[in-house]
Amino acid sequence: MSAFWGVVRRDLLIARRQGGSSLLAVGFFVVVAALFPFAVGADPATLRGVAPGVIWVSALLATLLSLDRLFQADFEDGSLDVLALSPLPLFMTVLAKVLAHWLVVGLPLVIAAPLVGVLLNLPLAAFPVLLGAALLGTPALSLIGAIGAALTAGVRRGGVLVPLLVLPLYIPTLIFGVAATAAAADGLPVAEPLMLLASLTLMALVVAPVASAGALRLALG
Amino acid sequence: MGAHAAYVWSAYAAAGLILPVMALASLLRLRGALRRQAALEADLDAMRADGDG
Amino acid sequence: MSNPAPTGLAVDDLSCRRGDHEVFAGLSCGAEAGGALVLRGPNGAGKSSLLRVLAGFIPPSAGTVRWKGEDIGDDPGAHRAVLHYVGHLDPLKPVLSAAENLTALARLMGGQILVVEALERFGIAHLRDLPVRFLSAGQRRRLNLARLVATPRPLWLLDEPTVALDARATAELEQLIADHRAAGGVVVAATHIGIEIPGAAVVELAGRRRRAA
Amino acid sequence: MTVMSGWHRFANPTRFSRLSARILPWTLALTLVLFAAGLYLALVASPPDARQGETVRIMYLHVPAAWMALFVYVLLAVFSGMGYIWKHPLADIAAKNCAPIGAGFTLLALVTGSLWGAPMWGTWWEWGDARLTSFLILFFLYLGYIALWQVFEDPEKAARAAAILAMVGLINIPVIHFSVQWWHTLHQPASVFRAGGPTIDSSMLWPLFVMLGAFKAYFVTVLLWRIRAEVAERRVRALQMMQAEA
Repeated sequence: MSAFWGVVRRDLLIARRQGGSSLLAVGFFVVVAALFPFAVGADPATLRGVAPGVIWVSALLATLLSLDRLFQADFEDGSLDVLALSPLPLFMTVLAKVLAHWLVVGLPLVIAAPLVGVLLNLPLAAFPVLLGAALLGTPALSLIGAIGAALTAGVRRGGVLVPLLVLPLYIPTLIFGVAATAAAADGLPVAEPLMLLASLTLMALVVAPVASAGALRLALG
Repeated sequence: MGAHAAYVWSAYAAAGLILPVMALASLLRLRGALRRQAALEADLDAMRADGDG
Repeated sequence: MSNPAPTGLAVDDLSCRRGDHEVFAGLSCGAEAGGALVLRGPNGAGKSSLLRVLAGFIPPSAGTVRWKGEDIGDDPGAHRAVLHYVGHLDPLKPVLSAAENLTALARLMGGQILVVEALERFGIAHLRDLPVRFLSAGQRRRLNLARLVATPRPLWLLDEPTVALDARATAELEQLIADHRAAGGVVVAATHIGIEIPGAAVVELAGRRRRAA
Repeated sequence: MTVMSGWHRFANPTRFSRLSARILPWTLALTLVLFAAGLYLALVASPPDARQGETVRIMYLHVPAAWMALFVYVLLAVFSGMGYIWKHPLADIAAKNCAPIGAGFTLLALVTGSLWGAPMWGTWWEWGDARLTSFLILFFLYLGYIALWQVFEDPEKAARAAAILAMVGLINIPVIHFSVQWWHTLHQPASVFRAGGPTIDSSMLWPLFVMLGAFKAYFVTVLLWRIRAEVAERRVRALQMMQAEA
């Protein structure tokens, strides 16, 4: 297992040294969310209504933006060959890289979500559920995103394709994430959407590493 | 009733557009590919005929 | 041709396709433990492709590659653990220091990690804490090659290892290869510039003249 | 596996061309006959619905199109799987050429679906209808699949990448449909437009089956044309390469 944590620590060290990737993701997340009051009007009632949806769409786009760094950098400098020679099976290496990506991008988004909630007049009652749902949902965004990133890793200008490949697969996570947050805002029961969100993430945990590993082998060959 | 008929006709018009266009496009693609293939086969045979083969 | 040696690498009637054109076909060669193969041929002749097939990155379109008698396709996990593959690119992160890069690479490969010895062997121990973006191409190449020492593995696949190396570093590499072979390792190297690998079997790869079957 | 060995007999393209050349005239004739009969039954020989009136005739287009849209995606995922596992070039070519036809069917299903529902919903695009929304997402899956084929130069890699996407997509189709359905009941508990549509009495079954048959025959015909075109195009590329070599 030390090879697994080796990959995680390596990616975290690189991200920390390069700096900015978390800041970039959170910054983008807040900016996109802050656009909506100009678009739908600043009336607190309307904002309150769209807040859950805007928070989740902005978080989803922020994750999408950060995906091309997941495998492209390692493909370009030949590190992918080294990763493929590690005793760790490729899908575990993918899992380790996704975990590192989530810690660098996903977690900061979760932490910043309440801030955006305040911006959009989300009722205070919804904040705990927003955090819970974000913790459950953002890993699925990183995992499903990894499939798109791996499929286009070895391809010139492949990154342009990732949103088209990945966004349709994000829709279930978006639906249940927003539903849980909106239910909490209205004081309705949240158990069902949260459980469904968790089951999606578990499914992604099983499917995404295997699919991504298969796709990375193309970039190697 | 008349208003509904407009919906029906536009639905069938849509089908009458999408399906034939898709079929035609595929047919033209096939014809073009077969013609290009035939031309190239001819060139290669010609080259083989006069070249040392 | 040396018969397939159970103690080393045996390539039997190997062919490789990339996309819809064939890179090479019907290739047979081998090297017992302590032996070496030098790949010669013009660019695009398939030297790199052959090395990537031997590394298991590309599945052969025909023929077999055996390491110690076992077909490398049978247990890719096991085969991964026996080889080093050093390609054209140096898998080094500019933001990390030389020691950090080497440690990360060694930890990825698992097993023993001899970072200090590796740096010293390549005479770049004094650069250990310098971020790699300050290193010259030659120094980066030596750092990349240092992983051969940092995590000892029997089979070395080297693609143009002497690129960006000066005469002294090339001599060090030759000595390293000789020591590795003496210890029973096998080295397969694709090279242009003159590197002395005494007693190595030469494999000549023709250019793109070969046509798809 | 008899199916597989049977399939292998059609493996090499020339045998496929000979076979497809033999059955194509039949499938084309069948398509034209079935569409003629279907249109007659749908537009002339069947009664308007008691409640919906004439717009029920759109169902004879929408249901077959929607069914084929889903059927073709499953088929292309199966072909992709066969190509991925048994490295079967013809399966890859078939999967690649299913996609545009499937996308066409999905587009037709979306257009006819909104035309069918419009009188009731009062809008052209009713997000509330779970089925229609699922087909919009299925359309995106088709676009992604088609686009992925374009970005690879090497056809073998393109086939394997597209196969992975198709299989992931296939797993997600029920998940997406369930989520959209769940989301739909969230917003509109009582929906008049039930997924299955009004109960269909027997007089309407005939046009539906005939039209479905017409769509299937159409699909086989166009797919065979496209596969023959792709086989010829790959032959052309091989010949061009030979020319460059000679």
